[in-house]
Amino acid sequence: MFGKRKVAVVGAGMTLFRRNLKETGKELCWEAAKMALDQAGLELRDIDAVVLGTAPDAFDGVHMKGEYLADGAGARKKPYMRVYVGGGTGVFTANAGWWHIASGMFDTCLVICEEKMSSCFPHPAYAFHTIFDPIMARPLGVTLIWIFALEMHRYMHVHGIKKEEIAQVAVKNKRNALDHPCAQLPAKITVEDVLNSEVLCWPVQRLDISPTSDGAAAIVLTSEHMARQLTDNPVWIEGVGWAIDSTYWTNRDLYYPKYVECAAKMAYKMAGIKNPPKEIDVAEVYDPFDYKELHHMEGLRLCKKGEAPKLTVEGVTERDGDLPINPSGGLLGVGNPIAAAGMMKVCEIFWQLRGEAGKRQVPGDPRTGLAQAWGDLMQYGSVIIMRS
Amino acid sequence: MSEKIKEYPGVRIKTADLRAGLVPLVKYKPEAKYAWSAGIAMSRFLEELKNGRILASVCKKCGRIAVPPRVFCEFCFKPIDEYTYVKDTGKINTYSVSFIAADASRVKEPTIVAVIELDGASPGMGILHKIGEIDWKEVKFGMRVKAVWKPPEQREGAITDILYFKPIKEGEM
Amino acid sequence: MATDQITNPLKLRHWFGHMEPDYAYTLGIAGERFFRELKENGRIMGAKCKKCGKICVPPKLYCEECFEKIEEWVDVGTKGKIYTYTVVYLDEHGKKLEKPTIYALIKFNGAYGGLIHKIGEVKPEEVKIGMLVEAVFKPQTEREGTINDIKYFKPIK
Amino acid sequence: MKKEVAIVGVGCAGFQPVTPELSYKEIMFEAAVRAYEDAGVNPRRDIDAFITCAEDYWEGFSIFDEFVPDQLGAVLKNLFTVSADGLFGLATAYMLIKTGHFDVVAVEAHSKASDILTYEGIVNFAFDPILNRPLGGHPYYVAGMEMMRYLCETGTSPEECAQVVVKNKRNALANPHACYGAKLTVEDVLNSEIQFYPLKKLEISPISDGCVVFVVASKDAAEKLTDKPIWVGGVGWCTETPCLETRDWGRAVHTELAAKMAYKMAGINNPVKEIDFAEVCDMFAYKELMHMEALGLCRRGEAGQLVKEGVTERDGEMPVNPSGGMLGMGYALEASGLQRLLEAVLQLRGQAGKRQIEDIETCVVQTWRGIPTATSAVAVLSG
Repeated sequence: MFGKRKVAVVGAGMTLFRRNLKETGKELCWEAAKMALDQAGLELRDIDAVVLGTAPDAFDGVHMKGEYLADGAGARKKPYMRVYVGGGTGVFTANAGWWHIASGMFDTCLVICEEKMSSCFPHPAYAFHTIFDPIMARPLGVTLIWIFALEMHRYMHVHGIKKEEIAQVAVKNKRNALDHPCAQLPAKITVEDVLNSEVLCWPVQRLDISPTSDGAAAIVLTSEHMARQLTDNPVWIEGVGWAIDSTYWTNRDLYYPKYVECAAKMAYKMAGIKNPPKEIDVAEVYDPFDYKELHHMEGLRLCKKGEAPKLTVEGVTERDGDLPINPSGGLLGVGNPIAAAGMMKVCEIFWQLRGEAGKRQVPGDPRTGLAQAWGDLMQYGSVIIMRS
Repeated sequence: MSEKIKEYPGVRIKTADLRAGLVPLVKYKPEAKYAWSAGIAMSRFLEELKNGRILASVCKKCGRIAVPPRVFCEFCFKPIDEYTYVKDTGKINTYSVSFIAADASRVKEPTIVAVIELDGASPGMGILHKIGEIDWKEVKFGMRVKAVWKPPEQREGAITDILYFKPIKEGEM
Repeated sequence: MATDQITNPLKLRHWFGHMEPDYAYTLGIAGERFFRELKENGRIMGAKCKKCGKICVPPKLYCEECFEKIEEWVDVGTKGKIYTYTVVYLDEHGKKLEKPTIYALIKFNGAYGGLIHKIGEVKPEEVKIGMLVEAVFKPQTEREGTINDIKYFKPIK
Repeated sequence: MKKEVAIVGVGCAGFQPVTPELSYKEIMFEAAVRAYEDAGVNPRRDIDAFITCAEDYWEGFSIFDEFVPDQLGAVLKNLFTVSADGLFGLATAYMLIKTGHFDVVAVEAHSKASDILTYEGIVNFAFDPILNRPLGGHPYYVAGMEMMRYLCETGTSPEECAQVVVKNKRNALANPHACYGAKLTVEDVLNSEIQFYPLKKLEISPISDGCVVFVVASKDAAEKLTDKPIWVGGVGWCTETPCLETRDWGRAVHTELAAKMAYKMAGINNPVKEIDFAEVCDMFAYKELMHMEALGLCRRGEAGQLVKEGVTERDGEMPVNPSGGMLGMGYALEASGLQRLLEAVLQLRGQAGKRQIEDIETCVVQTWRGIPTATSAVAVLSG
């Protein structure tokens, strides 16, 4: 009923991702936002609306932290909204930016994601305890790694996947991160290093997981006519999708992320994509644990169920492979300031599609890219599809 | 990266400096305490745990017997029809073995955690709990297990009224 | 909206718990310098935006309005004016205080913003908007580089 | 007024000071069932997106939306959280529908404030951890300071503020959703305990539990679903600044800007003439006056006088908070805005029972996110 509007990404920026950064959350927001604006050739006064994404208040340690961060996010006296879907927030915030413009309500929108996990003392792991049901789960002393290990183990069991296949993801992503100037944990490691690393919660080992981090990332979105004025090579947001599964995660089969499939279907439909493995040239898939990259590739229908490990071992997902996955280095390599990590993936696709990814550039002039994030109690998928 | 970008902002703090107290910090302990109303379904569930029974909810439309119980069927979006009990036995759907505590420190004895599909509930209806009385290397997918309850006088109407689930040996039950 | 309700109030359960984590906040790039000046030199600093010229108290790394980085810092003095205030009769748990506390926003000459702080050495009924006040610092040896290095502001006689 | 997006269903559970008989899931389910029934929709089939408006520390969980999809009928559908008041959820639903990709959107916000044992501690936790929080104290000192500045700048009197309490609590007596109705006099209010001078006990909204769910639809969908759509003519929202030091304490700049946006969208040029009644945030009595002025319902400094003259009574020329406001219905955390919106919709539909105002077409709804924020949202509705 309304004319559908095109939405462009015209600038991106990010801070270093590190275990501890000196900046306050507000200052991190400002640094990333300022860079994105500079890249877009815009000033704050040109911005009509601001959208912020940030994960639990229990990390930064401020109730209603969206409100607290507002001035750093450039929201002073502007329409400003915070969206929040756990770990899926980073990519979802870009989706929220999309509807600010696509609705015809605004022509320019600054989209920022921030996380300062180091404020949580003595360890950010404490905050994760608070994401569980207080009656059914918290009394058991549940930790985040417990439940991801349950999911990983189920996934391995159903498909008969070996740990050495999964470890290949950590090797690839940490190596890719060597080329990322913001990366927290870039490294040249081997499958043996992963298999020999400390067992945290079998089958999860130290090198299977991403770190906790501080950081921020931002993009600038505009309407089509603004984008044409600002740049010769805008990147268009062509599809957005998101979906949530039931709270009762022990009532579902964890071997397959159905919710990611639902989110992807929504985005593919909007973008007119019928054959994802053929039509997606580069993908940033959420990888807080190495198995999640594989799990999500399957949910995104970039391959068949159970097939992702094989593709990874064969090198298909390397930067120069047929289906490059996480050329940035992902969360395993670049770091995982939750919401900012998802936004980093959106930034990476922007840079890849513009041919500006430098040493990380995937060959072959990629035209269509996808970023995805995952969150909540193994129940949230958010997807964005961009085209140059 | 734009190759145009020369430098990325962010001032790193070294962990050693933090530990040595060289970084000025403001410390704070928030007051955030709650008394969550358990509500209709979970109040009943907790009460029944005290009696050594596991309560589930039944939706007659889709035929699903769900645990923990809820007042609605989330798929049919209607109130549930009745409550029922499920058995305190079941099989391991998936498991993991934790060598670290909540604060990420190492523990001596690993904790075995599992999703246990309970007998009498619809297929795939599991709960999260611990597994005991077995070496972690012996645990298998699909293994049959049974709840080990606290003595009745020590129960308080909590999920921890079940201490853990233990393997059912051949011939038992 | 269940088909049944619990009708015995004694059977209604509450589950007790809390949000556990504690916090340690960095002061930030601007904050570290602001509080160092407060602690070491007993000075209240503002940050001057080169674009709009506003002197922001407390100082920020960036101008809230122009979004430019701020690099020039100026001393705004320790004397200011009460912009607004209140007399609080309840403590942080909502219990009656024995002696009320006065909170105020103090603005400094020529500066934008100000400081939220307590007012001391005055009776509640004597406080007025526009009243001139000055910062009363803790002795230097007791200062820790926090906002409480200022004990309170007191009226200038 | 634009007729592009409409409210087609509303459901409410509450409001009560405590609700020990229901979990947050159950209270949400109750409101959702009512809203879907009212709209005639099946959430499993007909709703394209679900928005829940919540903040973690109000709930006592991190990532609250984990616990939401089941009771709203949103399993494996596209639900998400807007970390703000429910009126921001309405604004988001408006945007989603205007993209052309969504037809029916559900908006939910609730309060289980009675589950919180340390309300003040949680509000304090929203303060800047470096600059403000170390000062300690009861967080409502901010309201005391703001009221002081507002009275000083506008010349509004304490009696005029007290009159707001008298009016709203009396209006609440006629509202079955309100739990804090009372027949009071101005003297009762003025003689109540001074807590944050000049703010008094009876001028502060007590907390309440409840949930409101709205079903919002595009024009085409709305016309299929109902013959009495309530049109959302405009929405606006704004954050002035989170910094206590650099905000304007004498006026609600955030509401002024949000109203400007909403009025422009709705084509309202003269709110005094074009708006028939208003539901605004009165978390503290003086806030109603401040917000009336910010919404352009009167000139600055004039609101107190209007209240005193009875203009804002239910039978006055510009009724404000016929529901009883938050003073009458309780402060329902992020559901406060939807509490206001509920009354607006019931009034415009002619379903407000004893409280029904005659001859109304257009109203404005406003919410403020409470202490320590300077953020608000505004919506303009018409029947």
